[in-house]
Amino acid sequence: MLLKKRFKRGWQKVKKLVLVVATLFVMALLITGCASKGGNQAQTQAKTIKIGFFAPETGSEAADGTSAYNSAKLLIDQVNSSGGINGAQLELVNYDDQLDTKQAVSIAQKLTTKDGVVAVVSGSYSGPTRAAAPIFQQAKIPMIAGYAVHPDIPRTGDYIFQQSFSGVVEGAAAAQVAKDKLNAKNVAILAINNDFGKTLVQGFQQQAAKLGLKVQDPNWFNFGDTEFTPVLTKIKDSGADVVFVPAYAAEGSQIIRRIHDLGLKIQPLGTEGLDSTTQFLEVAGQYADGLVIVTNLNRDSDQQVVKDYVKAYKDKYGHDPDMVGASTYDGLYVVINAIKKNGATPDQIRNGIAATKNFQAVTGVIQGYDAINQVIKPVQVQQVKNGVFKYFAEITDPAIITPPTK
Amino acid sequence: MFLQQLVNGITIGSLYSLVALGLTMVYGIMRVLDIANAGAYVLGAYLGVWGYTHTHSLPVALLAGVIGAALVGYLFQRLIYTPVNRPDDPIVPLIASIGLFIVMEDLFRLIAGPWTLTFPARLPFQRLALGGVIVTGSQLTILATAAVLFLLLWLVLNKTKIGLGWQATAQDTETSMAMGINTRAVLAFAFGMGYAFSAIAGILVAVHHNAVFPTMGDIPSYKMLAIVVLGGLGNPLGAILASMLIGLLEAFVGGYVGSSIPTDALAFMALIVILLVRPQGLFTSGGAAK
Amino acid sequence: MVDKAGRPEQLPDSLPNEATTTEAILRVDHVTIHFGGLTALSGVDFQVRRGEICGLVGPNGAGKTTLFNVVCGVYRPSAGAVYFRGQAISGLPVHRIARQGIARTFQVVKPIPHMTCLENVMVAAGAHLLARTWTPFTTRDKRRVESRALEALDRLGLAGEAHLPAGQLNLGYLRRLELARAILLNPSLLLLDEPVAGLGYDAVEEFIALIRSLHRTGLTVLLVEHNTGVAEALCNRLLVLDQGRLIAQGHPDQVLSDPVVIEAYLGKDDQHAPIP
Amino acid sequence: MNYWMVLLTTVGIWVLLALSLNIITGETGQPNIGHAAFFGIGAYAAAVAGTRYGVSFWGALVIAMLASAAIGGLLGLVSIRLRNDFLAITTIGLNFVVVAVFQTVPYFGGAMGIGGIKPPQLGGLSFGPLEFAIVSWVLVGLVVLLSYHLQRAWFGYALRAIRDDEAAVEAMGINVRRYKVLAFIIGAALAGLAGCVYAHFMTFISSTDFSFNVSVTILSMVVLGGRGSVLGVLLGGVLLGIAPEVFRFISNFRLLVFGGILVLVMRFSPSGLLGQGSWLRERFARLRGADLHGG
Repeated sequence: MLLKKRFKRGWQKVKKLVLVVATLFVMALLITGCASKGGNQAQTQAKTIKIGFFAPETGSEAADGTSAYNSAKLLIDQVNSSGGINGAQLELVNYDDQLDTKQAVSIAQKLTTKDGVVAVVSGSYSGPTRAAAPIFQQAKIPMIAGYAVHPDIPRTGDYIFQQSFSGVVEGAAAAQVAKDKLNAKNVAILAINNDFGKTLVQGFQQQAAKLGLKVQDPNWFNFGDTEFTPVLTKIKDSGADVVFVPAYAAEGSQIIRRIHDLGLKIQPLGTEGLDSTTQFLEVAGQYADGLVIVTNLNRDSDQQVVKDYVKAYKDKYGHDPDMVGASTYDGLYVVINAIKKNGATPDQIRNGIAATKNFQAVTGVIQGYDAINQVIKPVQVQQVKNGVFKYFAEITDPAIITPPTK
Repeated sequence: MFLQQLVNGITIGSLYSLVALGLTMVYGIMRVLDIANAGAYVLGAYLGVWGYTHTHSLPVALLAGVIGAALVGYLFQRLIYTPVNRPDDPIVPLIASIGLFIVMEDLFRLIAGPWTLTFPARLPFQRLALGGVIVTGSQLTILATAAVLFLLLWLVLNKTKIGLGWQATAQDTETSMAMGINTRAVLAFAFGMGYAFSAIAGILVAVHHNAVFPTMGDIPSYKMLAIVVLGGLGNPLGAILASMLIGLLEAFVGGYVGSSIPTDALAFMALIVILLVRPQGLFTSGGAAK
Repeated sequence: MVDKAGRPEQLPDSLPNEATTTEAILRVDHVTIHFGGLTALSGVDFQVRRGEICGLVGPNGAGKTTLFNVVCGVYRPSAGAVYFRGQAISGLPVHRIARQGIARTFQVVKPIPHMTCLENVMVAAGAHLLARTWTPFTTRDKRRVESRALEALDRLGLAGEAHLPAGQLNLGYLRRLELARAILLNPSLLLLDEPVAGLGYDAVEEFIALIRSLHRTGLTVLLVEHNTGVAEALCNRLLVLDQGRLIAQGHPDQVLSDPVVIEAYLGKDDQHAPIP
Repeated sequence: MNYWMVLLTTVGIWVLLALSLNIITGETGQPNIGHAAFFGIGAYAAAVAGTRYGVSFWGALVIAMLASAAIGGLLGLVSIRLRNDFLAITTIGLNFVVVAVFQTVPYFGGAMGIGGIKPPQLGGLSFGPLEFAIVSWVLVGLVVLLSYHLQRAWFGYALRAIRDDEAAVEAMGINVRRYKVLAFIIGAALAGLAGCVYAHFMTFISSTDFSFNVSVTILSMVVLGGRGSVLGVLLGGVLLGIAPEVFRFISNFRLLVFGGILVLVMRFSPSGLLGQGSWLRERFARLRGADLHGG
């Protein structure tokens, strides 16, 4: 019994010790945390050009965040290894926003006030990007959103650019493809209920109305849903011949699999959300064959810049890049191009980006930016043929690819 | 259409019931709402995929998932839940389980990477089409496995010593201790079995969706709470029936109304309405309410 | 502390002004309770007159505590009703019954462990004085509540332990703490649920003296006790309950020698053995 | 400079939420794991009032408090019928339902959220990060004073007694239901206050800002700090509020550390840093000689 008692008392001591250590550990973190922030201030700024970057590298969307960061890092390393920009090395000041708007705001403040970056690329979703944009606008530091599509982002101000076309443009292009290429007669819609899905459906409906294409009332599903047999059974009975599916890879792959499971004879039409080999193609498997998507990455492109990017990414990270990575890469690519042409101060970069004309990037030829800095570039259309995205078409009609500026 | 939705509903319900049973095994004994149980769901999927890639056999994958999860369940019970469990302060074990769930999820991301792994297992059953109603291979597997597991659980709970020990301890821990039931063994059994059930559900879902990713446990972890409470906490039969109810509800709401209400909000709405009418849940399991 | 009329405000020392009539302060009228199939109480009928110390006795499982809980409002009777000063109270929630002047103690003591004795009693004192919603927010009346609480503690000989956390008291003191909380409700009926269970011999004596002193202030007491010796010493009337039925009532000597009661306690075929 | 102001405001909002939850869960012991619902209701009430009806920040503060207090009262009424585990799940349910309503109902901007919320004006001065930091920490000061006052008032004693033993308190003639509902109303109103400040600070809100893991963070702050101890909850709020910033340099392991802290604290000191009977609190009590009850 005595042993047990001594052990008990010993255990109490251990408990106290652990708590003391934990508290001190937290205190120590506090101090080092502050010190490390101050630390990078002291680095010599002579030769490095700092570009800010934030993406959801942990948390629920870690896959997209990591893919965006990998592409940005790839381009920075490529540029630095080839001597940087007229002698100056590039530094990517990267932060993880965990897809949390509150953290995006403090990251934006830190980038603008403490880290002294000259430009920022957002590799995050619409939420954090919208929260950070006003801060960059106020600080007169140009920010380019890699793949966020919310229409409010470019409307924040003249220092904020949108690298992937707005949901309305992509939706309209999809309607055009459905009408011309897939000669759809009765289109069902199965869309994710968030800003991504809403803007795409809006664009699709507007264009379909112009083309006189019959479109059913949209069915909405939510982020994280995995069961689609109920709603697809409903679509099966609705006699639709094409189903427009604005969704992300996780939900999209389940929709495609259930379409096959239910023996639904329907042509699925997807969007850039599904443009990912690891997250979508591998999961959907052979059921994805025949799927047509509107996106901005043409993997079949004969353009050297596209081939180099796909090869370099696969060599460095072991798997194919996806649209999120390609768009973020282009965002940085446009910034670097602006620095080369126009100089490395925030204003020079802003003007350089705005002045970009017919610039061949990974996600197609960037014809330019409209009055509120939305990108104008053709919409790529890809089709899945035995497990690989293949060129299907390209929408270049200005009436469609020029985004609304109201 | 109605029959197809019925099949869809029951399949969804069967999947929910496996995780719900996992939770019930744990709650029945310790009155702890173990959110980390959904961690076992994801752990099962990862072990399953790991097992499958090496052996290409589904049974081995299932075994790997079950053993791994049961072991983790036992460790959690011994190291965290038993010392932390305070009947008069239920928030403490609940927060501990939330912490464990966060740790597990991030560990999966760190170890297996944030990307989605595929689980291309060939299923024992092929697609069935009976008169317009389509039952896919994976749906059949889920239904079959769930049926087998319900039977197995019924047998274990009613026919084995440890199973009866569980039932006794679930009703009254002090009296069962007094009557010589080795509650430590029953605790280990409850957590082991509970986590194993969730692991099997995880593997079945992974095969059904051909996808394993670190955050696949998010939705189930909280939806199951609604289901388990709906079924009357600690009552295995109640958990199964409640799972079927929610599965059918989702199938018919999803199919007919085409609503955009998130499914977990749907489950919670059903729960709140029912709790207001019957504070002890649908299938009472004793004086849980005032 | 002085109240508005200048008289020192303290506990009622004199008997309440109504004359000690034979009017029943508590009437239990045909109360029946079913728990699922089990009938815990069936058709229990009795009265407690003002100024009495009434003992509710019977073998374990006779339904004493169930009856006690019906009077306190914890259970609602399946049939019949309970009247207090002529008004039916069986439907009221527990706190309304308590507010009417029925105070109770618990068989298993229920202190608030981390709060000091003074605070434990203050909670009860406040309930009575600050019934209106907004006053509990002010700290202005707290002094008045504190003084009433100190008085009650002093009355029960717990003044010394005022600032000790209740969790550190022994059972004897805890029982007295519950009594202190009870009298702060200015009750006219005190319900005691096995108050001396688990107490040592001299503690029982002390407790009985305390109950008697409280009774002298005009309190009517209803006592649940399975130990007939204590009941006999304290009560002037006994009610005997067996399997949910009232089988006898009257003066302790007469009731305890009644063969029906003995049979209930000791079972059928035993010869006359003195009840312990 | 702005960075510190933004950080101060964010932490201020977190502390406000932790203090408001402390009244429900810390003082009265009612488990509430859906507190972000009241945070959201306050934010959306302020956003809708501001964008649709042109109500100023100061007006919106009142509206936000009233709106979340009303729902808080409703949940309080529900809490009376339910015991611990059932109540905990129902609060989680409320959180999911409230987020679903904000996400699907067009009046609340649906999935696009509500943008264009004008920053507050005070005598022509439009609020920037500095003003927001001041406002949020003034509010924190007020709520701390309110919490201490409530703890000192008889109301506080009643709540703490209810936390430990409802049956005993009810037997003393206290209407336990009313005090539980009151606690929910006060806690919800203060969370609505934080919601209004958040809406105007961010200038746009969407339903995902008030999701379930926000509730988990708030509850962890209260439990880590020490339930029932105002100072402890304040400390818990600050520590976990700045944690994402401080732990940024181990960014890849932040969630791991956050989850780990929760498990460790629950395992070794469930009453939190300064809660009832925690190791640190006894040291303070011994140092100051006075018995530190309540505070």
